[in-house]
Amino acid sequence: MVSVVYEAPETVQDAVTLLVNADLKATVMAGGTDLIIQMRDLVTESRLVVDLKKIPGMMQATITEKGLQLGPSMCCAEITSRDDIKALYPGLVESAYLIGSTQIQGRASVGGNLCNSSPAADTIPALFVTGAQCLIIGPDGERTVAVEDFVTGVGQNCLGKGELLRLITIAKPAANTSDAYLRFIPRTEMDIAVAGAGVSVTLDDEGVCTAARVAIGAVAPTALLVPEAAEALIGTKLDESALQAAGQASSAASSPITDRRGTVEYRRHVVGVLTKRAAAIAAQRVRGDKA
Amino acid sequence: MSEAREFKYIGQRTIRPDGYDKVTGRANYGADLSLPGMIWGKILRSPYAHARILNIDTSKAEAHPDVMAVATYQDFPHVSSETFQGGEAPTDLLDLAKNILADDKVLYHGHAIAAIAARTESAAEAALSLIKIDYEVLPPVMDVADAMKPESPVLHDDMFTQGLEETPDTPSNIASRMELKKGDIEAGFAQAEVVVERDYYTPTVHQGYIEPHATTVSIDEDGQAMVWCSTQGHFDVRASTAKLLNMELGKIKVVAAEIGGGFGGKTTVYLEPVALILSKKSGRPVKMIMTRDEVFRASGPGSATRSRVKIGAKKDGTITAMQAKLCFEAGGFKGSPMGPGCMTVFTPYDVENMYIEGYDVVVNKPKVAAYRAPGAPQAEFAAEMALNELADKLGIDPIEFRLKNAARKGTQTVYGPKLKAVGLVECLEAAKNSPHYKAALGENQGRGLAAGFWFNIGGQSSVIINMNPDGTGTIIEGSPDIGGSRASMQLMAAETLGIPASNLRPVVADTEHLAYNQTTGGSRTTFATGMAVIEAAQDVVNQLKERAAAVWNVTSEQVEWVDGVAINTAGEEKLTAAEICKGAERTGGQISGTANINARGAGPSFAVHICDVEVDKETGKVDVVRYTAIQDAGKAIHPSYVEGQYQGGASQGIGWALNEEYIYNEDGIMENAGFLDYRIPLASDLPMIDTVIVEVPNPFHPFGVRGVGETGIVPPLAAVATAVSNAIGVRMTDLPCSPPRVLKAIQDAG
Amino acid sequence: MATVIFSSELQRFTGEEKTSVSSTNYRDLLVELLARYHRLPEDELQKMAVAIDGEIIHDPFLETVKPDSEVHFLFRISGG
Amino acid sequence: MTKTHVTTSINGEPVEFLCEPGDTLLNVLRNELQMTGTKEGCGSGDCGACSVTVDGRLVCSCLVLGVEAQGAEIGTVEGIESKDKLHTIQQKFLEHAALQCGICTPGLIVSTKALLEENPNPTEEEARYYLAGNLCRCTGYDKIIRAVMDSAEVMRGEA
Repeated sequence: MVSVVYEAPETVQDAVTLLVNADLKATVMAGGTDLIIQMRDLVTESRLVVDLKKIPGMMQATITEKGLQLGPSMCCAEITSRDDIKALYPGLVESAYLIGSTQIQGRASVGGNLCNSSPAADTIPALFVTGAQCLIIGPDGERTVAVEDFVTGVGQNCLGKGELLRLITIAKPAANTSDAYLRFIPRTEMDIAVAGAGVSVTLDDEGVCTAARVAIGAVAPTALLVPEAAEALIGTKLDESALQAAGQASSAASSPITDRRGTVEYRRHVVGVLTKRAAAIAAQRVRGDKA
Repeated sequence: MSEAREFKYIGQRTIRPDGYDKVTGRANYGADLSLPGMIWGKILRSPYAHARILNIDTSKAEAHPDVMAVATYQDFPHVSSETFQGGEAPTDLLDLAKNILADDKVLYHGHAIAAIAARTESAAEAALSLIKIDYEVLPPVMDVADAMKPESPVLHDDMFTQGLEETPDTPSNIASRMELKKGDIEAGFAQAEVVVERDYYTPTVHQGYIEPHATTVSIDEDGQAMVWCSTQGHFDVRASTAKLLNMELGKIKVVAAEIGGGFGGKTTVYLEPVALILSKKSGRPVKMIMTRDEVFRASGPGSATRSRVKIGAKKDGTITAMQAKLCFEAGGFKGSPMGPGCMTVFTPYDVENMYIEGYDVVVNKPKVAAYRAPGAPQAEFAAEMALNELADKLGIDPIEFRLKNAARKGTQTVYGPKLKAVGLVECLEAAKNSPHYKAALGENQGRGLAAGFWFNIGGQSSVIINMNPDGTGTIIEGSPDIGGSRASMQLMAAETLGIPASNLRPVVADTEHLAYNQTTGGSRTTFATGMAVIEAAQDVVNQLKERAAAVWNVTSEQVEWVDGVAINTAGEEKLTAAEICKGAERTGGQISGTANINARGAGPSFAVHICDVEVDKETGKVDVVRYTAIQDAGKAIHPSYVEGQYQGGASQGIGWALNEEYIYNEDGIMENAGFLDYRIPLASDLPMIDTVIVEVPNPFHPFGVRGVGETGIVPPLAAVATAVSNAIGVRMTDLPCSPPRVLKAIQDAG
Repeated sequence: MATVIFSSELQRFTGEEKTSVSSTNYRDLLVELLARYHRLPEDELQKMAVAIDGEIIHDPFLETVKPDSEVHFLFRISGG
Repeated sequence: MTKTHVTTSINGEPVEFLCEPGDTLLNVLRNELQMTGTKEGCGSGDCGACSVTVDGRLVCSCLVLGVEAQGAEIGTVEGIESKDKLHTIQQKFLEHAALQCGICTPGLIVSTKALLEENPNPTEEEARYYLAGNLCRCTGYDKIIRAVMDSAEVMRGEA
């Protein structure tokens, strides 16, 4: 007999206890946009579903002097409607906006996207370039990992049994810093990324790039930080040749596969184009902010 | 119909009578009926694209307490190979049976093998894993070109190519070959000064109706069955189901639910006979709904094709010869739209010399079904692409080139008759004069233009109009309304009767309330069922005149019917329809008009589309930035829904041209069986689609109607692909023009 | 005399492109053609639609043919 | 399997139902509550035919569990009209012939209402992107977008 058990604990501790003691396959639910499809495809599998949305703070985001504290289950539609978040991390908000339709954004969350750990997740490269940190709570207490260490493989992450993602924190960006995220899809909406690129840049008063982070998605088993691409940008005025070099570095760093969404050659090429364009947009945002 | 006439009701943009239920959620579609005691059916499908079934063991499933019935091919009464009109196209009964429950072979991934009915949907789904099947897996044949090779694995040991001078004695995947000729093709090419010859490819595509196939059935102790389903033709569902289950037609009532899209894909049966078997065995009503995954894998998509087209012309633009070889994939069983493909490919052109050969070829994909102008989009794509290339080579504007060679009244078609009045020239002139064609293009943009042709059909329609004692009426018709046709029926009846459309309620009746009515397809409904409505309404008018004559004690010839009022030409009196109906009991009883017709004289519809695209040359992504669809409606009964057909056809064609395709892995398993990766156009993908309704009346219809449903999907494939070609400076010959393919074309051109 | 024009498919059996017939209805016309061309397959012909003076008729059983009519046999067309 | 008792509000009316914990809200609406106005086109959030609002937010009901409705406010197509009067959006869909087969219509009407509540004055592009998750295969979206833009104008009191 197949059985599905649903629990919506109201404290983190209760959630952890449920997960630790589960004798069924335990799955954590945020927006459910990936999980419910998996449940439909595996009707013969019994499972415990632990819904985290009733836990205080999971659905909230606050901005302080230090930066953003993002409840991992807050839906993307809520994030994209928050001008204060957008002002600081436009690339992250872009990535949240790109996830599925309006309806999907009404459920899907950044934390869910991260924990589902798909290679093509849009928010993951965007989080990478912001230097986000993940607060994890489990039976052995709390720990914090950098977002680039969170995802470990296709559909895999560093969460152990009983652990859950409690909070995503992102430091306030340095002055004259902005970011951008672009992805490529065949249509204008709805599709899963064929390739994605997030770029964050800091410019000095002369317009010279003093710091940069570049991350790419859907072109390797996990999203990747590409330091070579960042280096190609740092010290330049982000002219065409610097952008081109960053793009080439992203293409070189990628190790994509061929599937129904794209070929190796195509993905490798396009991730370079996206890197170049995202860097230009991020730079324009800094310049625009100054103007 | 000869001269233009003034209409009182026809041509008005009325609100469709069924609309209120549809905007409020009350309308009942295929999956919306539940019955007391109802259980759920689910289908076990093949995990292989090509395999022999060695054994099916259902014993564990049958023993499971949740399971109330199991069905396999063995549950069909003896069926033999017999061709019958089962839906839109002639169907082989044996193939139909084997397609909906496989016998000894599975021919595509997802091919139905067995069905289970259980108390709940999830219990039925879970119980499928209890059925054990032994397979001998065979190599799949996934492309028409491979399937035609002599060394290819053969799907059917008993298939010998038909249509050759002598039928071969070795089996083949080529089910049949056909040939159409006109003039002397060699001589035609000898006269040509410029020739274009190329290969073209179109992929397997799906109609993409948003409503999955669904049915609820029941059967009583006397064997009287009820089938509720989503179909374009409930009378043909009845015919197919009765044949397959060896039942009398009168023992099956089929109710056509509101239908959530079909486009040809709902002209045959998949679930209904299986559900009835399960219902018979369990003694319970049974509901079955396909998942979206099942719809993609196991309903009837549109054929993939490989074509070679050769066209020659003189330097002045006169086309001297047109030649095509068209190879159509049929899926696992014979019966692709190769025939209409051959018949439509060059029909827009009045050319002396033509030679066309077509091949109907089986491959390990789902058996194709009709898809909007079946066969024509694929065939005419190849022809129109070659024509546009030829126009370029000749340095002639593509509209002028077409005008010089356009089919018109009197043109001898390659498939049979000479054309009567048709509107291609008018469509081309409208295109030439459109603001779109004169507008300048921006950077990275390209423009494409293409023409399209579809025959349209007539056929059998049955209509009853019952007049009520207050002068209102009910129009009982048998054509499932897939896009607003009830509004058109209302308008045509109103025009004939001279009473307001809102006083006439159109109803799509089930198979027990009306004589046989052919499936909604072939763009026939407004034409043929409309003709029956007009005839039934005329019957009512005649009776109203007779009743008025009886009241006035004159002959009915002395009564005139004007604007819904009987006028005594021998006196002063008038009687309205309402007054006559109110007194009907005194003049011979209530009044009904009927028409059971086999409509003839269907009028072909031509279209010309113009498309502008913008290409991102770094990624190969194509955006349609402007689109105009011009088409001859004969007469637009309800212009809004005529425009809607043009826009919908254009949109489906744009999807076909840009992103839609079945993607298979090397085992023959479809990898994109969902709306996430089978990418139909979204609201954000398209611009407004401008329309021009050309009206060249069909001389064989009382109001001049042609069909409009199908032609609109024919031109977009070439219009879009030509626009892309012009934007990037490289000829696109294979569809879809997806970003990787476009980028590769750009890169290869260097 | 009405004229019957054969498609290339039928020309395989008739060996000629057209012929004149004295029949004044479809049933007689069929008999006349089958008598004239022994290789014409009757059941195939019965399944075909005809166009008489450009009007396509799927089930021509009861049709009349005028002396100046032009008659074509063609495959029945369906649609989506 | 033990069913869960859920107390919720649908279109402003209190509703209770029993469902299995794995059932989607869509299945509960259609099969338990016989509210079949909400349609299923894909079951995976790709078509929008099952659009409803949960606590005012537009979602696909095929990607919400029935048990999540506990204590929530659900809005479906059945709740769009008031008494016997069509909502402006419904009226405009009819006037513009913005439906052919009509299977996507309930979802589109629910989504359009959500759009215009969030953004009473959308540009055509904003409307198209907001509604990108509502697939329509019949119309090519032209008449739908016209109906949406006209609804917005009327609802703003400008027409």
